[in-house]
Amino acid sequence: MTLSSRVAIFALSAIVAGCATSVDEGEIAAKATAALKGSFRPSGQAGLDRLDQDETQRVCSAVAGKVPPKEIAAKIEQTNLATVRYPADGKLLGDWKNGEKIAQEGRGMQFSDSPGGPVGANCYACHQLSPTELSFGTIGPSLYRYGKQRGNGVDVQRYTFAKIYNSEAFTACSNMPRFGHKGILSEQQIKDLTALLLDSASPVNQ
Amino acid sequence: MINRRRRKVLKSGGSAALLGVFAAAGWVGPAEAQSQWNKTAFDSHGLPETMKALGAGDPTPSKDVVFFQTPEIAENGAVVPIGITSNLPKTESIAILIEKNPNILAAVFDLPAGTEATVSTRVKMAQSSNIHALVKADGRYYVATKEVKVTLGGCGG
Amino acid sequence: MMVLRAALALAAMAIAPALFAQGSTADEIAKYRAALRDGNPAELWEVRGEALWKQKRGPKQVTLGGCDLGLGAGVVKGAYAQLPRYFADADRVMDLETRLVWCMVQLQGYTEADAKKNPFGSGNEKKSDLEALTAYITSEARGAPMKVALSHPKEVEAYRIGEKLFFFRGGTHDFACATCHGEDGKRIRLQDLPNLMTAEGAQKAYTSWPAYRVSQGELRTFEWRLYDCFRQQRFPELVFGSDAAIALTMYLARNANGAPYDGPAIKR
Amino acid sequence: MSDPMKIRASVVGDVTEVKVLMSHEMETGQRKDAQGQTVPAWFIQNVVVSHNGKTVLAAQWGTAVSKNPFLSFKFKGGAKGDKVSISWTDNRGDKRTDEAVIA
Repeated sequence: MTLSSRVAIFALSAIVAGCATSVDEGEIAAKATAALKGSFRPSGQAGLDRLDQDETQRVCSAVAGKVPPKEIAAKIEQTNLATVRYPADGKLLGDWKNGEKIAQEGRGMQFSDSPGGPVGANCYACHQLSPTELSFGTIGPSLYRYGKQRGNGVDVQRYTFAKIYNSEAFTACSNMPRFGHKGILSEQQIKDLTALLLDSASPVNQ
Repeated sequence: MINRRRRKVLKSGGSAALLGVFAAAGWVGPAEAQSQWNKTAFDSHGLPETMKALGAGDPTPSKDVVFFQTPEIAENGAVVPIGITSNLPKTESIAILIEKNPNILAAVFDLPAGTEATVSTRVKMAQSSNIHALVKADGRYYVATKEVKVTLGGCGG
Repeated sequence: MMVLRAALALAAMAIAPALFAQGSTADEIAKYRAALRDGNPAELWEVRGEALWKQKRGPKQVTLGGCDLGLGAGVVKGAYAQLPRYFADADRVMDLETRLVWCMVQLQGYTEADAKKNPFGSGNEKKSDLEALTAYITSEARGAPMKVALSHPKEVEAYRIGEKLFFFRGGTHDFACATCHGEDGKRIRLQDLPNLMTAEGAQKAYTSWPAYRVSQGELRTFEWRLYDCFRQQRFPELVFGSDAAIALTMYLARNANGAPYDGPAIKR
Repeated sequence: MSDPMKIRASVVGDVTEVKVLMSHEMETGQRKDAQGQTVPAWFIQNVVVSHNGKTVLAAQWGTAVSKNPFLSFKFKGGAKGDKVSISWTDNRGDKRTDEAVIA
């Protein structure tokens, strides 16, 4: 992220926050921040630094569940797209069988999780994928037949990898975590998930 | 108070013979003294082995044994409601067997005359499995089977 | 036209299995939940909590009979449906659990640390008195309409802070409360997610806590619900009775106003 | 010490319906604790329900009965005001008896 774009986002975030204000909006926001800081304690792998927001989190909190204005959204997407690191070997598809395991795994990064333990993507919490898994959520769109509908060209592969790596690069204030950017998943795990979505042998595409 | 005293006495004594004495003294009901626990059946693993331990051999499938309040899908395997009714005359007992549990037999209910042939309880299921309702009626064994699927929980665990 | 219709029919057939599976799954889960409602083990906590409320305890060996939950000293009936609220004696907005701790300290002479050392119980060896007391008090509000006031300035402030916190995105996963609870008709895995920004969603969710969680075999309170949501949000640990916990409770309880309180319930 | 059971008994016509909740861990003996140690089995093995001194239900349970067990059944012959007594015994030899009046 360049310094100028950072400044621009910050300015926009101030505008967004200013949209729906009453006189003491700033005071309430300050008190909310103070309440937050005084209400948590570090536990396990989760330190208090997890309450420190980056610009994207700050802007997306300020819009309070609404879609941000177009230019702000574009800015968020642009800065997040710049964070995507594609694999150096150029290979975007891993092993869909591992991908399925990662999609099922809900653990990782919670204060109750052991730091060396498994870290999953928990895709099924929000998406339908393999038709044999009935326990799927609907916060995100169904990804059943994702690859069958889109094909398996290089562009689709790059988009899919990047979407998992940093969802905000394509949809500002998306509900989906930024798995690569925030260091939740490894590059290999993201490759495996890309394969789960695109491999013609994957149950997702049956 | 009574409970505490009774428990102390039972802890120090504990043998079946002693229970008999208490029963005679009217401290415990007659059935308490008689009640036994079929260790062989509860420790059994395979379905045929468990049926054998219960003395059921090869029970006859029956439409007169009916599940009620038993969902096809359980949100959580820790608590799966099971209701069983037998419409067979002279029903003496109802047992619940969960085929894919480490130990198949979950419970046996003995029903004296005057007690209706219907019980409802909740069981744990290790995974999706067939559940067998085994009924002893007029000295013979009957069975009904229902599949119950167990789903995963929510996020994170 | 014929061709188009045939194509549409084919397309419908192709998606039918998935939709069908989803529909019948939801129906069956609904049956499962209905079957559990009769005979809720939460009642075991209610019984224990009532005994604790009436028992002489603590260094001062007095009951909680003099505890004012907002409707006057010792009034239990319906009190939970009007919490959180501002208490002048403490000069603070308090939820039920925080108020119970206050009474244990002020009336029974416990230290604050002692009063809240075990907010969430675990099995037979580590039963929580606070959970049992909460189960009892809430059961005495069953059927009472939710009526949380925003009359004192501190009540208004708590509500507005709670609203801000509801949208606060942070942690490794960018999650806020609103991530899962800001839209209608969504679910996580198979669990329906209430939209807590609507009266209907907040009413349905808030009025069903505390609840016996069959996955844990424990009764859990609303403070626990917040604590565990933040755990899953990948936040650090929410402090029991903290300002953030009370502010969020205020926001959600107030949004639930009008609905009859219906806990303690039973849940997955 | 174990907590009291919650018993409900009500009569309609000549049929008494009994519903009971018991406070018990019902530990399977297969679960491991945080330290990786197996938690020993601890569960109710026998339940006996009696009405006017007569047994109306005798159950044997294994570890698969859920924690904080629930049981419901019906018997004939009970009347309003009669006492129903329920006892359980677990595999450690602990036992508990509670009573309820038929409503």
